[in-house]
Amino acid sequence: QEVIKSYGISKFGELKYAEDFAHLDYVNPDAPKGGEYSTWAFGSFDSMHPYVTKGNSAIGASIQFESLMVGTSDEPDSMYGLLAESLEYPTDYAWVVFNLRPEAKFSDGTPVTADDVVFSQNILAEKGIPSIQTFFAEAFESVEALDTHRVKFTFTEPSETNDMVMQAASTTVFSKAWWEGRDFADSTLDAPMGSSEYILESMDVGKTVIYRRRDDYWGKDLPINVGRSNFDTLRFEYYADPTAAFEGFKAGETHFRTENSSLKWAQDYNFPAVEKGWVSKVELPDGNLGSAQGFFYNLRSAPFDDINVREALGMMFNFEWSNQTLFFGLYERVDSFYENSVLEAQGTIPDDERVILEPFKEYFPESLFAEAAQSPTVSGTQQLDRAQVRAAGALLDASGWLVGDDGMRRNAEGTVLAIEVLNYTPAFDRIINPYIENLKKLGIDATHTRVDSAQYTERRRSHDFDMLVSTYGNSLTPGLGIKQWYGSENADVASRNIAGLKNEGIDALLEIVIASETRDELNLNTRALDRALRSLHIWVPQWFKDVHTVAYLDVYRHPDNLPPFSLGDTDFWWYDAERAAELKAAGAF
Amino acid sequence: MSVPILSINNLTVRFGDAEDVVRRVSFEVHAGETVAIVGESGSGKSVTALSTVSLLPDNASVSGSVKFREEELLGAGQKPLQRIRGNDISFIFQEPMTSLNPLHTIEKQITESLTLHQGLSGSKARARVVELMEKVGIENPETRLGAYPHQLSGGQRQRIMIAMALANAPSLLIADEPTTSLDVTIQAQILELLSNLQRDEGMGMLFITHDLNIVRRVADRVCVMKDGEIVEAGPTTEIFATPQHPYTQKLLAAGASGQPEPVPKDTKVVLKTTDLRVWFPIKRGLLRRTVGHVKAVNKADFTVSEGETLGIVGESGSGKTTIALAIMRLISSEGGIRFNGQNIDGLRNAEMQPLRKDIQIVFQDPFGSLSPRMTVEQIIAEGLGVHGVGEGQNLRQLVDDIMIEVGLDPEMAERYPHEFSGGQRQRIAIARAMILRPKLLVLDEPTSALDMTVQSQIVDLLRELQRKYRLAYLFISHDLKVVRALSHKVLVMKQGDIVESGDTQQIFNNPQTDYTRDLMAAALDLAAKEGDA
Amino acid sequence: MLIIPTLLGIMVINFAMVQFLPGGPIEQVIAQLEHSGDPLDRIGGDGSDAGITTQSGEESKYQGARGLPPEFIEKLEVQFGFDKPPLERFLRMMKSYITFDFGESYFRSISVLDLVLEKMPVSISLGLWSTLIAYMVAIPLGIRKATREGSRFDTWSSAVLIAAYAIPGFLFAIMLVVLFAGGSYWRIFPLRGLTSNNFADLGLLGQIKDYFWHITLPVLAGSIGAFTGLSMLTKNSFLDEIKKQYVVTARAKGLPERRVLYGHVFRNAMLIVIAGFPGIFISVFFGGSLIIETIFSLDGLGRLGFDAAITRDYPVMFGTLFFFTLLGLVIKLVSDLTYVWIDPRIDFESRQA
Amino acid sequence: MKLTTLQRRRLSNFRANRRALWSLWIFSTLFILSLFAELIANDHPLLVSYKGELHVPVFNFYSEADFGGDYRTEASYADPELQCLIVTGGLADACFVGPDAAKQVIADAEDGELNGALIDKGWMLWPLIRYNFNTVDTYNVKTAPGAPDRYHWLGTDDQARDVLARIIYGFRISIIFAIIVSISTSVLGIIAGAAQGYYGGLFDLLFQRFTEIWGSLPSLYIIIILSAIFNMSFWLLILIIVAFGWGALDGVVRAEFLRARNFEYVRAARALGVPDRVIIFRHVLPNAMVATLTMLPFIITGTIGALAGLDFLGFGLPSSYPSLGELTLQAKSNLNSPWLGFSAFFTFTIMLSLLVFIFEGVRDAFDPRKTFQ
Ligand SMILES: Nc1ncnc2c1ncn2[C@@H]1O[C@H](COP(=O)(O)OP(=O)(O)OP(=O)(O)O)[C@@H](O)[C@H]1O
Ligand SMILES: Nc1ncnc2c1ncn2[C@@H]1O[C@H](COP(=O)(O)OP(=O)(O)OP(=O)(O)O)[C@@H](O)[C@H]1O
Ligand SMILES: [Mg+2]
Ligand SMILES: [Mg+2]
Repeated sequence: QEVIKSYGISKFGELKYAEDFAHLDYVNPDAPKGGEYSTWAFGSFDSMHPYVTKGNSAIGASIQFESLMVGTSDEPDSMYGLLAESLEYPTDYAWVVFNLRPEAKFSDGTPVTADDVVFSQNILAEKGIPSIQTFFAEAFESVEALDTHRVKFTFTEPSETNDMVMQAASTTVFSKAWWEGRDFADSTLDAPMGSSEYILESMDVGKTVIYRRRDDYWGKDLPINVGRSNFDTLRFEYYADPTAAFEGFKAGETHFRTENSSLKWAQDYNFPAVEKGWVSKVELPDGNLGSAQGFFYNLRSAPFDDINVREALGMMFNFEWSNQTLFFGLYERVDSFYENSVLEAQGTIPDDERVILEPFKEYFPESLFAEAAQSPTVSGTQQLDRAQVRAAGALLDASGWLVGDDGMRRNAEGTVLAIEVLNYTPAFDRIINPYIENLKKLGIDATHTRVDSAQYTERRRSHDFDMLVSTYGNSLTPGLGIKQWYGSENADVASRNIAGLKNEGIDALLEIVIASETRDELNLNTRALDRALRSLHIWVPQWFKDVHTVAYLDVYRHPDNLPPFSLGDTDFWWYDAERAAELKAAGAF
Repeated sequence: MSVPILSINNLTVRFGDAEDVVRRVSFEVHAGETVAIVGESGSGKSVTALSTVSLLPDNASVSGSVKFREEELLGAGQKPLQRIRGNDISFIFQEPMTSLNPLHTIEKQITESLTLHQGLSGSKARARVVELMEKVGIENPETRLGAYPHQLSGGQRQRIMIAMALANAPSLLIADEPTTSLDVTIQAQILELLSNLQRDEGMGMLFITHDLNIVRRVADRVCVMKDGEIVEAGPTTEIFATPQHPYTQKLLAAGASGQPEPVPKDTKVVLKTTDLRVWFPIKRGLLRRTVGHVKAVNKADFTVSEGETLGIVGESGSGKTTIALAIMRLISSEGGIRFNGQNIDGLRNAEMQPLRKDIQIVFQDPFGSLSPRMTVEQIIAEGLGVHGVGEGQNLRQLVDDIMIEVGLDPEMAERYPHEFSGGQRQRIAIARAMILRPKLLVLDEPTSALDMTVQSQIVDLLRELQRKYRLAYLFISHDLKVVRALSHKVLVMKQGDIVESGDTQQIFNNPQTDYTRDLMAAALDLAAKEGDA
Repeated sequence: MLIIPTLLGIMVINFAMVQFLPGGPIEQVIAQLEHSGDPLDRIGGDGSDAGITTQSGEESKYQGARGLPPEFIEKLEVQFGFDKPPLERFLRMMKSYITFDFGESYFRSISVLDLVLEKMPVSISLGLWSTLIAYMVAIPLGIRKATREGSRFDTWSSAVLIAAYAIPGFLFAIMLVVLFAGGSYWRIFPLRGLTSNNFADLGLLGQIKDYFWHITLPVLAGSIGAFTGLSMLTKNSFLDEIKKQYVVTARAKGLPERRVLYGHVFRNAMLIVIAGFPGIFISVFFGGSLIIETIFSLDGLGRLGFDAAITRDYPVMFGTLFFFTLLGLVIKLVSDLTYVWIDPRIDFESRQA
Repeated sequence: MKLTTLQRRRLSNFRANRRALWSLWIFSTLFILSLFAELIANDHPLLVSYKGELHVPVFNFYSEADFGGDYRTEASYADPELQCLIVTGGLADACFVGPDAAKQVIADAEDGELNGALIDKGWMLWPLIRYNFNTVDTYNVKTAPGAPDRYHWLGTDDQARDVLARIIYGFRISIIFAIIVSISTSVLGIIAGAAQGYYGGLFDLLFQRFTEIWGSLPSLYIIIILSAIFNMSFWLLILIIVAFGWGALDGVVRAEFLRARNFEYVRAARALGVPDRVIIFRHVLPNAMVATLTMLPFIITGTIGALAGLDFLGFGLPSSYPSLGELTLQAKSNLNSPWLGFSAFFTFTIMLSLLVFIFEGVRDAFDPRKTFQ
């Protein structure tokens, strides 16, 4: 068997940066170092250890740690060596060996060794966050140190894809010596030792946490690090109340703010500091995959086992009005599970997709081949379109849900068409309530039920719901994980297949996607999957945001061209000391 | 003569929109002089007294003039009033029971004036308090310093009031029936004390009382009040010798007299006690441990039969009220109590309840015993409703009748208790008990606040009812005259013990113990003085 | 004396009740892992629009992360002790409670006792000062209102008090923040916390100043609502007593009005008000201030209790319940003793004799 | 019914307190008005004349088809297209042209003619406020929360619902809720506290233990449990709040009774043979009512506050209910929409002031020392 040795790895082998790259394209290699970055965080924290379930770890706690290899913000899935200089693996991906950089050191100056990697991998498998835990336990046969700087991961079985190798490459490395005599599973306020450029400077539990850039960082001059980690300190201030946090920003207690409220974004940024130009308010493009957020139906039981009902209900969600009135037009409609990416199916079916889908014809409605990829209907910004309501009504009529003399829809047995939207956060009230009113106009007895999160989780896991809001977590490089979301085998267990989708055609498509061998193939297969999924009406898609809405004190600078996949505020932005002095003199903070 | 200490001119008082209760009253009090106000119950004596230093409730409108020395007090500001009150002019209120702060100890209440006006505090103040208490005849004053008002007998409370009033050697003492709850011995002692003060310090005194004996003994001048007006005034001797106004004449002639009708033979025993004992635990400390007992009643044995009156006399604090409360089963006691042949000592509240119709009490403190938020009509009629007495009859009519019988105007039936005079309240309490026509009626000082005319009216009423319904009375009083006029038998009490008991005539004419003899002597002494005058 | 059976009863009933609670700690762990479990979300959320989240979890760093497998849940069950029958769990719990061992939080490696101690400073500060201030302002105010009943002062102060009461607490608190701590108006007070970051470096005087500077707004927000009820109660109690005979006596002694009011009427009128003090204190102290704590980003028992309830952190819940009930019972005892101290006529005997 | 002189005196005494009297009048008027909220604020017209026939949509169900439209579900009267149908007497073709064009048609049809052709002109009589508490106004709101304007006098909330309509309905539901809860908690609390304080002894001891155990139950959990078993509803919430609310008065009343049972007049009543029950209610209670009467307006508003608080935490009435709590919560999260906060604040203030003044009047009327003034 051939053994491949490389400085980097990606799903399909293409790497944007050559082995001798000088710096990442999107960073400013001459960015000055210095200054302080500060932002707010919500709630409180009580731990500095983000790798276990216990405790509520401080934001940024993981910034102190490094993994064997890291990704970049302008490629979907490439990884380049960080702690590891290179990796070696056979073509059947049965194992992988990482060659550690001898100069890599923990913050106390001790070198990062293969033993530390072995320790980290084992401890994560034993005590880490459960989802990682079980995954590790299943997938890794063993981890062993070949010598002080070579470590070998052996997988339980060879595989077609390099998923496991990449998984191994992302292992975070902890210091074995530091953990000696401590229990990894406990939450702790004693920050565990890491090897990265930042180290915990100080904290005030539940209130403030500050990280400091180390001057003696071992990897300062690595090409992958050039132009990054520019701030001397990173300060995170915790607020339990969002209004107070905003006031804190206005008052100059924190200097960077990612705004997540459309209302605030549209109306509240008119305070003096903005008017004087001390604070910049900008929208920066976000090239990430749009979140697949929507109301998901419970397909397991009536009436949602009927696709007509699902389609009809979907027509009643008036996104245009919601966006206009509730969100100040800030959002975009989601129509695809792979929104905002090349994985999204567009228009009527092209031939290459048709070829893939043709064999599974019987599992999908005819519209899949006849019409454009299913997208939610567009309505007026005032009221639902009459045609749309008519169409929805016709669909329900066709399914036997007829309007009675009291205006309610009943089926042949006389049962009223009643549905309940389950929710756990008041934030969704303003979305759900108007939707409920629209559904009522269709003659549906719709209700909105809000319960607390534990109860919500229980009801969701026991499939005791009609409709709920959820976000399917997809990735630009769909892999094995997609079965969790769409596979039949996961429909009847408490899993991520919340809707309970059970479709043999989809199951087959999932296999096809997983087996993709090149990126182009993957993109095509995923588009076919997306098109197929959308034709099934398993959800009422909601919205996503394709920009980062940020406001910050005008002392932060970013490269002109931001990479698509990350905003990089703490990563490769830098501090304009001159402007800072100016602003300070003017009394901005 | 010098400037009078107090001169009142054309004083008129009215409550709300009602009629004037005091009309154009004028009189003067000079240093070293005692002016007595006598008169009908409800005639405005207390109101006149209270208006001198503006102590009437807010809804009273007062006009005329009240001068202390040369200083006008009506409409004076808070400051001068506060200086004068308690220091220059001291008050003894009619109802000592309700006039003491229930949550402060005796010591605190007396010390307060001392500290306020003389700046005394600490051990000096305490010494003075003890001295004052001794002067007013409280035994073992040191042990009583920490007591709260509710732990004292009626007479003891009254004496505390007196001690408080005398604390600052005032130039004017206004005493509103200061001796009503006191036995004759103590009464004599107090009067002695007052006249000494008058002599030594030149204190003036405005003395309100119903007891004409006292008036005759202590007063230099007398004002007779009726219906809010002074109908007659003049030197004591003159008034007593040649009363001009018909009311005065009537008043002087009145007085409880006569004797009770003999008890019919073959009567049933209504009440019998055997070894009745009441000891109050003295509790101390945070955990309120019992550290000793106040032995209020020791081993009381007596019987009362149908149609019979048992008088109980004895010094103040000797346990009379306690006995009354015990047989009413209102405080816990030991020993047997048989009522109508039934043992009631172990009965629970609910079991007692039906019996209560037949055994009623008039409390020593009438004000305290009237619910402040019920009108007189409701108060009097309540028992009727509870026991279903007078069912089918017009309750209002029954109430009116009884009110007339005790000398109250039925017009007043819708007033609240605080709108009455002391004597009126006492009569309300009597009416409330009487209306039920109980078999046994316990009367604890029922006539102390009544003037002679009303008093004899009440005595007649009691006799009348006894004759008609063969009622049995347990009659507690310091007024030996009334006791003699009403009782068939008498118990004499001293410090919780019954020192003597027997037929009224025998006890009065031929007392066996020294204590009784002293008691009688004191009474006779007063009577003798009356004779002198 | 009777504290032990009472405590036992409380624990039994609560334990039994919790068995019926839909969703347990395991669901909570799951909810948290799936980013939907922050208890504060319930209180108005983090200010984001629906579905737009600020930080992605650490989990997403791992490209192959998956849903939760059943073994994990079994493991959790063992970890939380849910594999044992309820009775056994209960007995174990009570056994350790006897030795004042309240166990450890499900979600943090810290003993319940330490957790409570950690939150104590905030709660004591809020509870103590709020109650004290409420009492110190409301009582004299109420007395003044009583003595000047019907006057302009009475009417106006009533109006102000009512308005103060009518402002919902959280609205008032947030207004204080915006007006006096925010970036738009006056920046006089700090936004968060109990002390400054450089607290340790300040001198004693500086520390005291810093402390009071920090708690001014929260305490004000916390006590404003209590003013009204307390003043009105004081006023009406006084009105009831002020006309009684013994007050006339006190006046007759020549006492100045203040001393009549405070020396004589006060004790008679204030039984309810004073006797209520421990109770009110306890309630503010033990979590009446959830909202204040949230808005001022203070970490106290209010938030702890609410979090424990929402996250189903049973050890914390039962531990605090046990601990506070014990304290509460003692306080009740004290309050009963206060009754007797205030009014010596009071006893607790039955009135059957 | 004839009043005794005493009652008449109390009445006139209450009347004499002008503030209380006015408060009572205003409060009653508001409350009675709110009872007819459906006729004041509704998204159904009071009366519709369609083709010469009268319809009463506030009370009856009419489908759009009844007005010549094509939906068989309930007509949505705010829809300009439907309004057009009614005005033009069911000319569907002319009307189904989109909301803005439909408005044009309505204007055209004002004169009884449409494009030269005579029409059977209809009309609608609207309530004062054209929105129900749950009406999402999709026509006149640009962005929500919307500032007050001629359509929405107090603005809209963050779901484009009319604040005034919600306050009217919210006032009604809050007041009814609060009155039921206050009366029940007061009665329970007073009875329990009175019995405890009056009887004392073992009864008090055991009952105290019971209240302690009861009081220690975390009501939040009970609410969670019950709302999981049943659907959270108005009555269930009342039950829960009453079950946990009576303890507050219990303690106070107990203290008052412990004190008052020693008074001489209580002893007198017992000597009179008055049964305990009657003593408690006739003698002790009126004199121990200071706390209760003072607290009552606060209990009432406190209940409204508690409801609001529960809504705030998300455990209150279902979120579509018109609750004042939800309004305040919205006010808090939308500080830049001050009309929300002001509406909530003034509603609370007015409600509370009226109640406090009324109860002050009642207290005065029953105060014996004031009866003769
Ligand atoms: N607060 C009040 N409100 C209304 N009327 C009152 C009030 N106080 C006293 N009165 C009335 O004023 C009259 C005079 O009362 P006052 O107390 O002066 O009588 P008195 O002469 O002292 O009688 P007594 O000998 O019975 O004490 C009585 O008729 C009484 O009913
Ligand atoms: N609750 C109590 N606690 C303690 N001691 C009490 C209590 N009640 C009464 N005493 C005491 O018991 C003794 C008897 O009191 P009681 O009231 O029976 O006297 P009395 O004979 O009625 O006197 P008076 O003629 O003055 O009314 C007194 O010394 C009194 O101080
Ligand atoms: Mg008098
Ligand atoms: Mg006595």
